[in-house]
Amino acid sequence: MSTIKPEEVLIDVVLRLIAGARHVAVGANSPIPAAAAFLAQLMSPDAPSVSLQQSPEHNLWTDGGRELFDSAGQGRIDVFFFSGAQIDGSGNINLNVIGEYAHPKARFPGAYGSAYLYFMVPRIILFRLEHSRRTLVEKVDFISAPGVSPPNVFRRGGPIALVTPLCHFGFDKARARFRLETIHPGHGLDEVLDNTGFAFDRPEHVPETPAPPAEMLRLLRGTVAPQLAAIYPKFAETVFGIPVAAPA
Amino acid sequence: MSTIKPEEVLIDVVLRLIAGARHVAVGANSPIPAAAAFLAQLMSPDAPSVSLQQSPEHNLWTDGGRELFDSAGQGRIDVFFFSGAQIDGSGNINLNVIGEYAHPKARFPGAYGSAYLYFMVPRIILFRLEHSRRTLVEKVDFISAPGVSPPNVFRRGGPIALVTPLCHFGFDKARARFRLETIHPGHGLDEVLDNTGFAFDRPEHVPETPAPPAEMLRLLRGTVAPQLAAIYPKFAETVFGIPVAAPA
Amino acid sequence: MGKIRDLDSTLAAIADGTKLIIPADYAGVAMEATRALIRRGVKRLHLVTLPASSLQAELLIGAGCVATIETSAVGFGELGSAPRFTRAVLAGTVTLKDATCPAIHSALRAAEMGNPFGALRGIVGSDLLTVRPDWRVIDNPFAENDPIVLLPAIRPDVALFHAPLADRDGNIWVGRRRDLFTLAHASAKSVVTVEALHDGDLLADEVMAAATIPAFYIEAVALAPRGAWPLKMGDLYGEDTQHLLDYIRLAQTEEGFRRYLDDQIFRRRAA
Amino acid sequence: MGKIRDLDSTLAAIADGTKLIIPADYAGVAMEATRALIRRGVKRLHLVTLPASSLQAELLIGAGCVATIETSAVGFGELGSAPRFTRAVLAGTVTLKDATCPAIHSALRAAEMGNPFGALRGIVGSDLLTVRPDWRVIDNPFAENDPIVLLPAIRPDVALFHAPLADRDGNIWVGRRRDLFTLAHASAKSVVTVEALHDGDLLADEVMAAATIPAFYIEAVALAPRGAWPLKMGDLYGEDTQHLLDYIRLAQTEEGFRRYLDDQIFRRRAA
Repeated sequence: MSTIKPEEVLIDVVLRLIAGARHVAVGANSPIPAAAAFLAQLMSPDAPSVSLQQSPEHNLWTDGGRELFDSAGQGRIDVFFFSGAQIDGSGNINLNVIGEYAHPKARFPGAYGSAYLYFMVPRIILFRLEHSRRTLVEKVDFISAPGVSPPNVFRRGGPIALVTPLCHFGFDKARARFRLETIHPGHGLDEVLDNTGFAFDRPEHVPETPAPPAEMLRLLRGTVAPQLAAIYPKFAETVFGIPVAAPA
Repeated sequence: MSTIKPEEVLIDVVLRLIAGARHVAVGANSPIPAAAAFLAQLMSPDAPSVSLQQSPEHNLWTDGGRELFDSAGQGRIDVFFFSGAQIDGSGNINLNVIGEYAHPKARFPGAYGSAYLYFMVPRIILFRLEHSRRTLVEKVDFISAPGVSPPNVFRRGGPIALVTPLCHFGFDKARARFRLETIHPGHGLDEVLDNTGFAFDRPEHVPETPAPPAEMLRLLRGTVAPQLAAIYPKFAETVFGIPVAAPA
Repeated sequence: MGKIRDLDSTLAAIADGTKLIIPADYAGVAMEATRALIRRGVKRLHLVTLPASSLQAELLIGAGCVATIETSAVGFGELGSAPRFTRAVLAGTVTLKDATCPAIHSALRAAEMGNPFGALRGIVGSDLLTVRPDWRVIDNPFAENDPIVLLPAIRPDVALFHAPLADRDGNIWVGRRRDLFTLAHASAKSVVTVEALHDGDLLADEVMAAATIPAFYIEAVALAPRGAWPLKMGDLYGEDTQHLLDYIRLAQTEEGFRRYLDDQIFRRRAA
Repeated sequence: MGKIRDLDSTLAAIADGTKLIIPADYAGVAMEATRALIRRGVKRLHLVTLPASSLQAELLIGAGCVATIETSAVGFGELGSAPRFTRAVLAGTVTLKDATCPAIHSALRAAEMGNPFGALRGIVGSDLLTVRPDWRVIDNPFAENDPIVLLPAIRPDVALFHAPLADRDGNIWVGRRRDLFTLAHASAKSVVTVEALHDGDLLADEVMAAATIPAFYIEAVALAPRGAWPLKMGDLYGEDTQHLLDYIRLAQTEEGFRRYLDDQIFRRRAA
């Protein structure tokens, strides 16, 4: 078994977080969630339905792009994923701008479906491949989607976890705070504290994230990686060394 | 040419009322409008699109039953047809009950799409095959759809005519009153007055409804009647003597 | 347990008191399933029609299966009115929620989107508003003095319909009968009868997939060839008009209706 | 005049200042048509994306064709951000109406139904509400103390998209790309490019009809084989990832972007 890549650890964490889901939906630009969802289909006795927004060939949607949002509104989607240019300690995510909105310092693609799905899907898993004080901040510059809502606001879901290359945070909705669950092998608490811009809860002793089991790595590298290459060519090239193909 | 049937006169009146339409939609249970619409396709230089709600084989809808209502909401439907258990002098139609709603004396199938389409389609043509004081009344017992609306109510259409076996009324929206346009051959003003329960306007001399042209009758009986038989078997049997077929 | 089951197991999701939605005749009516429900003696249904019905609502009402019906019309079009529906409304033995077709579409689309209400133009000035106190008129917040109707979302427990094809996974091909997508999306569960089973995966073929409801909306499917009879089924078979005319004649009396049930529903099972 | 025309005639409906709606990459993007619009030098478009866009919005913005863009995102997913879009927003040379995907779907469905607004759960507490004063929060009239967002209907002048097939009458087969129905319904006119022409009537075949937009929504159609290139087209061809990576690299500077336009759009025409 060659060296375990950080992305593989993250995929394994996500795989455990989606256990038992009936329907896992994956948005655009989410190769790590997609890999975990494909693995869950291979490894779970009750294989979840998996829908990829980006890829008609790998989704169950037959009523257009709106069907993802409609299904979430109907309560049929159990898991979805988001990242954020910034994620703050209250679970707010920012996919829009850094700085003042009217005169921003940086601009990102946009909110996508976050301002809706973040409310409607029970298990939202946040992931951020850059774990730094720049990305994990005290307070986001722009709330694309809020981490928690007042009790009168209709909300059936929200963030349950934040996964980074350093660690796995859980999210406590009642306290509107993250809690450090595990630290990935090769990293330590001081590194997490140094690189996290928001305050978070933690147990006295923070366990290490378990290494991905050999069977999981075998399926990921052998079966799932080529599936991913068709949808996320750049990711598959970087992580699994699969060359970007010329168009058909 | 055999005797002209009353239904054929009505079909000819409707044919003239739909001249120039881009899209004629026909609801359930509307053989006379359907016949006129099919004829318009054969006889008009700019053949209108024709959609039959009842018959997927004779319609253009590919987005379900809602597409008729959506298209009307989009302003794409120029002509639609309604009848009514009662029609009153203000253009109100009643498709629901006779008597008190809570304890009705008679009950009809229901309002269908009238309470919406009556507002949204520019040219609504009313037809009623029983011209009597029972059906054409001073005031309907139940307004399924109102003939006119206050100026602040969004409305882009409404009734333009009422066609019966005796005559053709136009409708004056500003006065919310019918106006007698023509009387069909073989009938007279006194008969219309005796059998109409509502007051209406009329010119000093009321013209006779022109007889259907021979070419119209030829196409109706030769080409359109068999088309109708597949959709309105009872009507085609009664009017054109086409026997009701056993199911395929 | 797989999704392809026998008819009675498929209909198990429809319990007494279920809020059940059914499609219009043009969209695929599960008549064989309806006869099975009447044989089983289902009670107190809250029946919703998208948007109108003929024989299906009529038989369920006549057989005493329905407590409430929400519909824009029940009737046989040019063949005549629905005698048992008419009688039940006049006698007050069924609670009727009168609607208009696009209101039912809008209320179901609201449920499809997870919204608490749908909006609809028109209706203002119709007496439907007086008999439907659950419909509200609000002032359009984007204009001045512009009344518009809001309709509470309709969220059925179960949708029941008949379709041309299912595959072994329970994916359902419906063709142009797009109303069936709305039914399946808006309802918690869908139970389906089909003309035939399709070998292979309906979602794997781009042409078939375009008109296929994915299995994750579907609770159970039963094979029922000619399952819409005596109603029509798209381009597969026509309506049995003579049967409907005979029915309408018989059902003018309670006794005639009972004879129809015995002949067409209870005895057919025994045979 | 028939509906099948050459590309420039087909695009005549898109004038300066048109409110133009375009689909997401998965639904069929009319890239060949977009290059023709840039060659023609269309100006002041109000561009709406259902719900997001990549190269199409990026090129139109970079080439100076767009005054306003309403979108839930413009970017190349995992390949990177959209350099000209980003630059234009930072420089304030384009007016951006930030949205979220289901809000655009809801606002278009409202237009599809002839409603003045659509509703949507969520959003409350998002700063999108502060930057979109045209979105309103009302109290759900069917509940107590239940805020919900209303969105004004989006009624584009023209929808522009790429589809697999058209027949001679202008009926368009879109397969699973059901968003294209919403675009065509919500927009006053639709102009379309297609991979191929279909012999026969798409509406006459029940299987094809189920995924066919009827011609009465369609203004004009042009044949454009591989018309979505370098974006993907469903199961027909994949995205040209290398081309997009090269584009993103070039478009980091205004000068590189101009070189791309010259090479790929202006010169390609001359050749």
